[in-house]
Amino acid sequence: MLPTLVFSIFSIVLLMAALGVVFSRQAVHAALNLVLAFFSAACMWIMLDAEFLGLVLVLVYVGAVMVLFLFVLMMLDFAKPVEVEVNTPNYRFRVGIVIAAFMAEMGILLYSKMSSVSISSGDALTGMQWSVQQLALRLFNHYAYAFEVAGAILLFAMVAVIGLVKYSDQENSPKAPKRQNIADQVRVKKEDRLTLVKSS
Amino acid sequence: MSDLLVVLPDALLFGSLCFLVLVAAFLNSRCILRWASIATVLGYLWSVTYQTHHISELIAIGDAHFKSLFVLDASSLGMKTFAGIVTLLVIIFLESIVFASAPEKAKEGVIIVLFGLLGASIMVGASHYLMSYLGLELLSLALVVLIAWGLETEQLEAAIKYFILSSLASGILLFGVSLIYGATGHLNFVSSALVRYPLYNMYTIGQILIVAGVAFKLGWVPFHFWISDVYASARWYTIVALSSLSKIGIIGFMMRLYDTGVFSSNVIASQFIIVLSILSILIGNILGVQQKSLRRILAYSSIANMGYIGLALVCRTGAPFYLAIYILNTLVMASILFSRFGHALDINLEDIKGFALKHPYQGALLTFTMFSFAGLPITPGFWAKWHVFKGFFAQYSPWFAIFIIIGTLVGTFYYVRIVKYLYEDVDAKDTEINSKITPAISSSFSYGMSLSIVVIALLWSTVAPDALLSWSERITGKGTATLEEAARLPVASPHAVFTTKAIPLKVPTLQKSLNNPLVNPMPPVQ
Amino acid sequence: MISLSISHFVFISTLVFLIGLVGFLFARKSLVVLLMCIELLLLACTTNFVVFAKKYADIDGHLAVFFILTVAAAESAIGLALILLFFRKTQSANISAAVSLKESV
Amino acid sequence: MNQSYLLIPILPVLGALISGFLGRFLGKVVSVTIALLLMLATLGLSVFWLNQVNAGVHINQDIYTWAVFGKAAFSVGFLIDPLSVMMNLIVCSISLMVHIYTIKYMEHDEGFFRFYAYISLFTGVMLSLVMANNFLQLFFGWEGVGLVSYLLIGFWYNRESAIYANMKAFIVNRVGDLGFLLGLGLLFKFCGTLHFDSIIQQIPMLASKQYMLPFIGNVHLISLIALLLFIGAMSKSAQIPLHAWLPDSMEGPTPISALIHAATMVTAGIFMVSRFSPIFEQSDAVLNFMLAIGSITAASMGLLAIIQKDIKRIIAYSTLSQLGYMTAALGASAYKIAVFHLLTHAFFKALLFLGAGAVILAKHHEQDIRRMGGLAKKMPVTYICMFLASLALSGIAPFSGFFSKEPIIEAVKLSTQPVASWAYILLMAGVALTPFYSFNLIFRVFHGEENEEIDSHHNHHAHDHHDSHDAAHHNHHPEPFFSIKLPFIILAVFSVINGFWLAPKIIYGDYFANTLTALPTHPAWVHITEEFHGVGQAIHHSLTALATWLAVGGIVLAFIYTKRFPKLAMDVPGEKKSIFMRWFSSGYGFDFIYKLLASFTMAIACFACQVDKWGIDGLINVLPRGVNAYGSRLRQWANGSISTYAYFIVLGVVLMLGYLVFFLR
Amino acid sequence: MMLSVSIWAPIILGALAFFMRSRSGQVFIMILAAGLFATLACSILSHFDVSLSSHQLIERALWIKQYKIHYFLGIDGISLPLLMLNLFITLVVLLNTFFTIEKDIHVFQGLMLIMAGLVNACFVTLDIVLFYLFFEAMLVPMYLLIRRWGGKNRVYASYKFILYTLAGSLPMLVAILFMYSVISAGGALSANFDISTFKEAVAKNWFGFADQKWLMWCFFVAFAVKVPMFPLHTWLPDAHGEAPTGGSMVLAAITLKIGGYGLLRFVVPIFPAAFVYYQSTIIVLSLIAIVYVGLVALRQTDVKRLIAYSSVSHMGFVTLGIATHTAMGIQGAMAQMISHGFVSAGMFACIGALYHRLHTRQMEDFGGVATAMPKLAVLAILFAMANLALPGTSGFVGEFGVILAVLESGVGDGYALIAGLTLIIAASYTLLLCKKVFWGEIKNPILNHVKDLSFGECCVLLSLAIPVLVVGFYPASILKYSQSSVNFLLQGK
Repeated sequence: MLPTLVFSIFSIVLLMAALGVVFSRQAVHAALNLVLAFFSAACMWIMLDAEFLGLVLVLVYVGAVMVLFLFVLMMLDFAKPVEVEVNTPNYRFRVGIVIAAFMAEMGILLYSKMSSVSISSGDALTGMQWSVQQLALRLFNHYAYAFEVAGAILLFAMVAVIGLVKYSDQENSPKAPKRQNIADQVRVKKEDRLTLVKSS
Repeated sequence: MSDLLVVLPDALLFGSLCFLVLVAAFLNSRCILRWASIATVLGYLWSVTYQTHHISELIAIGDAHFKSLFVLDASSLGMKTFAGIVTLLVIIFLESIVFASAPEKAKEGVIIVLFGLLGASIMVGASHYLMSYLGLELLSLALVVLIAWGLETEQLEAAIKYFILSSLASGILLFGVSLIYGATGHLNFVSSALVRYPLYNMYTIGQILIVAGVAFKLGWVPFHFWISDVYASARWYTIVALSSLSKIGIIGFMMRLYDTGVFSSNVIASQFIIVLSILSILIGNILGVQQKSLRRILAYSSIANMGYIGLALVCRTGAPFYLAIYILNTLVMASILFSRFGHALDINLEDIKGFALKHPYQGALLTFTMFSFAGLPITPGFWAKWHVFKGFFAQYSPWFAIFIIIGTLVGTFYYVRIVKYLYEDVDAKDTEINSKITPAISSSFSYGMSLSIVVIALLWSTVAPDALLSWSERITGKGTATLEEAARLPVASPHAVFTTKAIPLKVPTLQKSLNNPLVNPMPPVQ
Repeated sequence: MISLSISHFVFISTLVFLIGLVGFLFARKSLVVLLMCIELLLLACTTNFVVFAKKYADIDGHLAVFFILTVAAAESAIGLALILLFFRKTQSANISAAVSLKESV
Repeated sequence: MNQSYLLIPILPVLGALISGFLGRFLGKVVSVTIALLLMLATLGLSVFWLNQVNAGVHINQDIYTWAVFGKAAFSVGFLIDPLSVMMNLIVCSISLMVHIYTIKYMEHDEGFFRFYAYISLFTGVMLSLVMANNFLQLFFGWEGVGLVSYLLIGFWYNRESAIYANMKAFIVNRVGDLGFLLGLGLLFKFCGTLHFDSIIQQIPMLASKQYMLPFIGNVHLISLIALLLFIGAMSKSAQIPLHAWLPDSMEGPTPISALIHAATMVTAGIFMVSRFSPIFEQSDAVLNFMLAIGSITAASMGLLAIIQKDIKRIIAYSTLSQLGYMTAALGASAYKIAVFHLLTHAFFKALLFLGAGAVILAKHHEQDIRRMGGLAKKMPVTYICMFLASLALSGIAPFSGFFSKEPIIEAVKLSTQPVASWAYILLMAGVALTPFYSFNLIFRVFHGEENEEIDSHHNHHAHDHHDSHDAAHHNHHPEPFFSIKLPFIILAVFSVINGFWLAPKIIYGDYFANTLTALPTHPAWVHITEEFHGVGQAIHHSLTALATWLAVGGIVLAFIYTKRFPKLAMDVPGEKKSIFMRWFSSGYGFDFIYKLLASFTMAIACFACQVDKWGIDGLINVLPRGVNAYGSRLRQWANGSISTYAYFIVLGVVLMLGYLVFFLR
Repeated sequence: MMLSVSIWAPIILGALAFFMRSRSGQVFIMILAAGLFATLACSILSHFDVSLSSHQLIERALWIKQYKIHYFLGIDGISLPLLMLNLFITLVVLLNTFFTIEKDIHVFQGLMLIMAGLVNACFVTLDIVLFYLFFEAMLVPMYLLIRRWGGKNRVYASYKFILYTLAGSLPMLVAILFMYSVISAGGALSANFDISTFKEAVAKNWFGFADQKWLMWCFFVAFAVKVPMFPLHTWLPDAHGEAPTGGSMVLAAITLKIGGYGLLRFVVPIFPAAFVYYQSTIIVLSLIAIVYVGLVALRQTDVKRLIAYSSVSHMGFVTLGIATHTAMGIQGAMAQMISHGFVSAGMFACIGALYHRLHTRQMEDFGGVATAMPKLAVLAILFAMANLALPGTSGFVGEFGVILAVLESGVGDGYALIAGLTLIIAASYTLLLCKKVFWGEIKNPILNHVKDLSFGECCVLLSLAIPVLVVGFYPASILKYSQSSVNFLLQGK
């Protein structure tokens, strides 16, 4: 009874927040909605005996990644009004159809034959030592190789981002040495250099 | 220590990468970076060779420690060699470009490519969905960065497009993986395939979603849109990497799925791959005709060629062979175009007017390549198509041939159109357009060397495709024995087709297989 | 009151996945929102893994979540960097700004 | 000497090669001398072989195997028998005459050597035709003479009318050749060979067979074969309705009209039917058909000759008419007589043509008889010879024509074929017409006042080709030339003596005893032979014959006609004629029908052309067009928007899942 | 060894020719080619045993192990005359290039020699895949020839040529693969791509009759496009019309023959039953080609297109002859192929000489050529006469043989009547051509100044004219080679 109630609440919050991510007009709102979605998802995970993962999600993801998002959002210039993409009604209609079809197909396929394993708290996992230790043992023994690869990905992300932004910086920052851009010089029009002011 | 030998190539690569990152950070010497990275790839290749020679001992060690994450066998090692060689070519190509165009800030580009190699290397060896996913992501992200590497607006836009769409596709693939996990309770290929009574619908959806993700990465229609835009804006070395390294990784992954029995010739996923492949051949070529830009033509050619590779995957024969020849062709075209046009983005058909008359040798080479793309004999492209058709029609209905033939014809048209422009007389008014032709780097030694290696490989695979073929067969595992193997399968065996008096019009294999899973939920796996 | 089962969780995660997809399709947003939609997709996947780990009492599902989170973080970093660079070039981070590469005239 | 007959066709061809390719280097005198010597040699050989045949030699020899198709071997071989040596002699002698005559006639033509080459070549080909021992070689010669005829009609290839006429001649001949080829093919199909003697041996087998024709039903195989072969003969020998090429062929130089279109080539059809008389004998239907066609041609073409103004066309129509007589004779199973008429006709008709040529030359290439007159004094030899020839043509008693024509009429009269009586009436009408037009010509050209209004302006548009040479032609009267007179005299002598000299041997004698035979059921000829009691008797008998009186009547009528209407009206361009006259003067409208057929064919061709362009090619172009159109539509989707691309990705997934739902549910 | 030389020596020589920019170098190549071809022809002829029906001078080696593709060469009576024809025509065309090609003679000669090598290869390979390789590879030099030296509409023509032919041959590839998969699955035969293996497999009923039927069509279409047969002929007028003179000569004289040769080498022996089953269909298509395409030719105003359509019409006799499925018909078809090789090459050479001088191909621009260029006219009329199948020229032999074969084989005498209509139709369009081009008065003022054929051009045309007459008067000289092979072909063993 209680799990069902909790599940309902969190799932509704999760879905609402997800919709909020997609449909909110301001990107910052979207980010905040995403935080909410992550949070409620974390709660649902905890319901599924994944307490540690839930915590990691909130701490690492909400705490670090989402902050990064917000940080970037702040760097972007949102003074300009958000241009509204012209999504023609025709397009919306088609998208609607596709989405509806997707939903229907998933529903038909997944729920027509899916065996329903009931989840009453903790029953399925009683036989196991369900702990962070277990997780760690598995991760550093069996999945050590994958762990290294994950490390490689992070290293790569670091190198890539630094590389990209560094060179980009060199070009655009005022501290970079001045360069002569002949193409720009040629492209100069008289309006750029000369302003005629009519005295009345 | 002997544990490390099992993962020697990847470990070596990753270790050197860490070292290279430090080099790049602290030593501002491109020369060291270049030779270090070439040495890295050579070391990687050496370690793969080492593993090949000691495969039996290594398997014994590997079984104890890394069993479920990756496999060591001829297939994975072969694909790794393949990826290594290709990377070497890409690096030589990239570095020759750096020489030619000094402002290019691609010092770390080499590192990115090596990360890509690492991703591909992980993918082709993986026998675990998570490993595959990690490899795939590493590879995709490396490509994203490579695409963006020119740092012009066009490249950034293309990188963003590719990044977002690729993440979407990865998401779809990952959802598929999660469903397979949900259906079987295993993330290892073999274990998940061995589950006798999985939740069948969920399992199938998972497979389909994986196919969709792969389709995006390979650029099968209708997941192909990114390719055209990316090819239209990316640097040439990126294009080469996109059409070689990334394809090797994905195809290695697919081959592994087939080898481990997750997919087999008669599951629904195979039917989808066939349909998508044929769509790619048809629509890729049809759209290729529409293009005026050589870069986009190359893009659609890639789409169409991936269609043929899809057929090769399904019948489990010669995908590496086809891929190798496709890569050779692409390399030749890219390097010649680059040598003449540099980084220009809008290389139109009009611009190569009279190209072969001015540069007869490059023109002849380009002509050869075009005919090879088109699959006309006597070119390696013919053997590639031949091999695919041979495997495919041994198992599937010849009625598919109608679509494939139409697609091939349409493709031939636009390849031949390029040849047409190559040999067109240049009018006086066209000289202005042709001024875009500036000899960029044809004199560069490394460029010349890599091009001549490629040309030798092309000619060699024309005259004696034997070696390449047997290599491909070894890698593909079950190789050309598909017929015998298929004969063991209960339904939709080729004999069902062959023994019928007439070939019915209704694509028999497709329908039979579709009904099949209900009767026999899982294909038998040894 | 019905008792909770696996299918409920899968249902919710599928819906989240769907909403993520919807986010890609209705493109009137900032590119950053698309990154968030990617996060939604990954969230759906991770939720699935957690659910099925519960179902099979298999810890591998939980490990998958770890790796996916890592990858997602790396992805976000690179994506945000790209968007930032793009913004610097074009003074816009909207999807509608990223349509200069196209075939149709 | 056993193989020397081979030289008969080879020598003229050699002459052709010499004058054609080496003529310019050797010069006129040398090359003409060579050509004449070769012709003379050929004639000598022909005479030699005539003697051999008379001595009982019969040669049927294959020279070499032409080709082996599957099991069937075709060879080139020669047959020496009375018929072939006789034909040889005709061809050689007429050809020699024409060779001699041409020396002067074509003296100033720039195509002099070409002309010599052509006539020598023609002689060779014609000789190989008549000496053939199988159908293949016959067909070789058959088409070969057609080729030379084509080249000679178009000899002055700058003239539009000439090149139109030669094309017409060739194509009309081809229609007949199709029939001939099919007949030949059927013979091959059932006999397995094309050799004459083997086929003739198998005639009983052929005669017993029925052949199923679609829409018609069973017919006698041999009738069908005979009919098809006769169609070939019809075109070659210019029988109605395939005759219309012959009058047009007068566009060629006059000597070849004499050689080809009067004496030899056009009689190839008659020769061929005679050669295969055993086949034709088996089919009464075809015999009747021949009788009808021959007699109709004889009468109707004679009628047309009356209204002709062109001297050569008059003679051409006369030739048509005489060919009709021969065909009628064939229809009456009187093969010997047909061949004999062929012989006599060759000489006097060649003479007429050569004479006409002399007249034309004298009148500066004027061919219209209305512009002529009074030439008798200037050209007495020509006049006399042509007069004699006309008498012969008209069938007046001691001259050769009488001995060949009279038996034809008799034979038709005696024939038991159903249409024989009608044919007889028509032929009698022809008998009256022949002298009328012949003497109409003679009187108008040689008698009366000399028409001096020979304007050069008229020449211009008619034969401007020759204007450049007219300067050299200031001598209006070519008679002084020996080379012109000699053939006249020789031919005239033969036109006179051929009849009473040869008729007893050929028609009534046993010259053709084993060669040309008729079945006992067709006894006309036997009756004639029975009624013959010597030449004198025949001439005596002629005084009471209806035909003779008709002929004399024709001459008298012609005399009166020319006296009464000395000047025929010139054609006025805008003049209205009655429909009947137009129909009549257009040669019964056959040309109109030909043109109609031609334009019908061209219309079909035009339609075919459109079908090819829009139908077949258009259908095939549908694929590239469709690909292009479809591609440009598909291309619209690549609009650069991430959401569109994402849409397609999702769509792809949805479609795949939909497929699953559909089949997996 | 000789056969290998006949393939590779021209190709090597062709590659060499690309470097000969000077006229003397080109002449050197020409002389070298002449010497080579003459030696080849002599040695092959002297080693060829006419009485044998099987393949001779066999060379066989495994080429690609995985596919069991052999480098398998051999020659028999069907391929020998065609091989000789190719050697001969190539030489003539090489000589002709000096008079008709204005730019890049060395490249043209090089491509021509390569083409010759590939065509030779087509005629001597006995491995189906090897044949297919050369069959397709031939498209490339020909494409380049049309593309580079063609007329105004060359782009369209060259596309059409290459795509049409490719479209035709791809089904054959599929059929080959399908058949091979069955053969290799069967296991009783040693699976390879030898023609004899395929033949044996079909003879042993490994394929149902329904399968045989569609497989037959797959093979048939590939060659029908090449021949070309009626509904698939529309590439030919464009390709012939736009190709340079040498290209047209080779196209008409040689490449069309590969179609006929392919029918004889593959379709008839491998699928005898299916072929006979569809005999009447093929006959009807051939007859349509003969009559209908002949009519189309009648309306052409472009001289080269007219000749091209007449080629289609004449090649109709080849397919008709083969379709009779009798020794006589096939011999007739052989004769027709050889003859058409000389005649069409001759006609194209004549028109080429004219085009080179007047730069037009429209009939209305000609007229009176006989006055201006008598030597050309003599030879052209000879070829025209051969074109309308005048006895005594080679054109007659084939048509005569085929028409008689149609009657003899009993497939229907009405077919012979329709085929015979060509006597009239061919005469009509050929004479129309003669009338408009060679006879008449000079209308085009340029014609007043043109020179007649040079000595070299005379040599070109004479070297084509003499075989026309020789074959016309003594066809047995050529037919004797094919006789035993054709009999062997039909006995089915």
